[in-house]
Amino acid sequence: MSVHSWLTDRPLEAADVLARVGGHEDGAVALFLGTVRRSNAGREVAGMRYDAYLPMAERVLAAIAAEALERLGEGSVAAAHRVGEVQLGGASVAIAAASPHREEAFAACRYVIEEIKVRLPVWKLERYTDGTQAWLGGAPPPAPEPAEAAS
Amino acid sequence: MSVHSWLTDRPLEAADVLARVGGHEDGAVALFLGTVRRSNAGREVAGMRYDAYLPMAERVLAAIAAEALERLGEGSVAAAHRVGEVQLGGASVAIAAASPHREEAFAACRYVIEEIKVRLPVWKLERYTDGTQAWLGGAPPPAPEPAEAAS
Amino acid sequence: MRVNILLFAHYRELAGTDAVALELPDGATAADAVARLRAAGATLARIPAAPALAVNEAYAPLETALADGDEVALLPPVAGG
Amino acid sequence: MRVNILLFAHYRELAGTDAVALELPDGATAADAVARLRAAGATLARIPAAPALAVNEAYAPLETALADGDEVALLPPVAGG
Repeated sequence: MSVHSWLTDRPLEAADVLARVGGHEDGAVALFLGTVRRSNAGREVAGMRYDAYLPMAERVLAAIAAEALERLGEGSVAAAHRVGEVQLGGASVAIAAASPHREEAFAACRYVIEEIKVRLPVWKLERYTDGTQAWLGGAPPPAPEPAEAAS
Repeated sequence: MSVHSWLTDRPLEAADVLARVGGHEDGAVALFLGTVRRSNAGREVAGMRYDAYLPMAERVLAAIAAEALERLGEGSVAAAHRVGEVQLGGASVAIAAASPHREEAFAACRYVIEEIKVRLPVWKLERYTDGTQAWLGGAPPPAPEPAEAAS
Repeated sequence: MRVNILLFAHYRELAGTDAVALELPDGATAADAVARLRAAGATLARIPAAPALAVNEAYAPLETALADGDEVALLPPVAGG
Repeated sequence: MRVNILLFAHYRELAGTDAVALELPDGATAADAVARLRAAGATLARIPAAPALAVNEAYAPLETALADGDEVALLPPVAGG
């Protein structure tokens, strides 16, 4: 059982998370990569800038990965998210999960990406080929859980 | 849209299938790796030998990958399966799917691995640390589809 | 008491800064901090009256009572992944 | 007519070979080929009477009529992945 999570301003590769999961007790590894794509809502994208509330994002990503591992029961989870500029085709997020069983490995990856989308304090500034840019509308704010609420 | 599939007697890495999927129109890449694990049904595994009915397996894997791509609608799929000896921890199967959307990328990976398990004419000889070995019981034979039946 | 307001993404552009220190009366809530900030300028008023927020790096409701030294982050809808 | 029977995995071990050529009467089906093979030896009889099979590299039912030169593969339960 192991869990790793981090935010980074360096290019992110599948190998970065794959290297941190899997062992001889596991039979299945699932991976998810989110990449910057060319078109969004009809506009041509040149790249993306990810801003984060870094210390909180590190906490939240660690919590999400730990929750995924808890659901997994056995195995390992690694999750990394970019900050800074990501070029077209580059990975903004990389998630890997290893488990003795494939259903659980897929489910863990799904859990992490779905939670990232609603909870991780990260924002993206989409840059278009015409030189304009816009902050992307994101997920509605999560309802604070009692355990998370400040005292 | 692209689809790649192959069987190989060389070590298989995630990068082999990841390199064959994804483009600037895709925002999501999903990967599945099946690896040889240490214990199975209480016995300690040293490795596995995969035998295949090679020309048929190549046809069936190509068909499965093409079906996954068809379901995907847009994007790309790559699927590779090992033959020969695979050491503990080594990958026996690697599947990658890229799509504009993550649900579809995960679903395509799932489709390919589930179909491999019931249709691909491949068998595994499990080798144990005590020197014994056994052919693993597999999936019940698929009911031939009319389109596949020989005339 | 004195709290530090952090601003991100679109809110940061509206504020023209990434952080604002506010002096608030004892017993003030996060909602009071937001109201004070929104009253400080025309573009600041475009920050929603009830934004998502975090107090000391954890999501917290608007009615959270603040303490001296708290860090209150105003969070636009998140867009990770 | 003459057909070529291919054997894999456990069935190959039972047969002690990976291929057997069989001479069959015209009109023979895949089931007939399996029956002929199973009658040829004690360990061969341990191959199921109704195995999964492929004719010319495609899954096919037991009642498939064979033609001269056909390749009939007897397939133990598959175990890929």
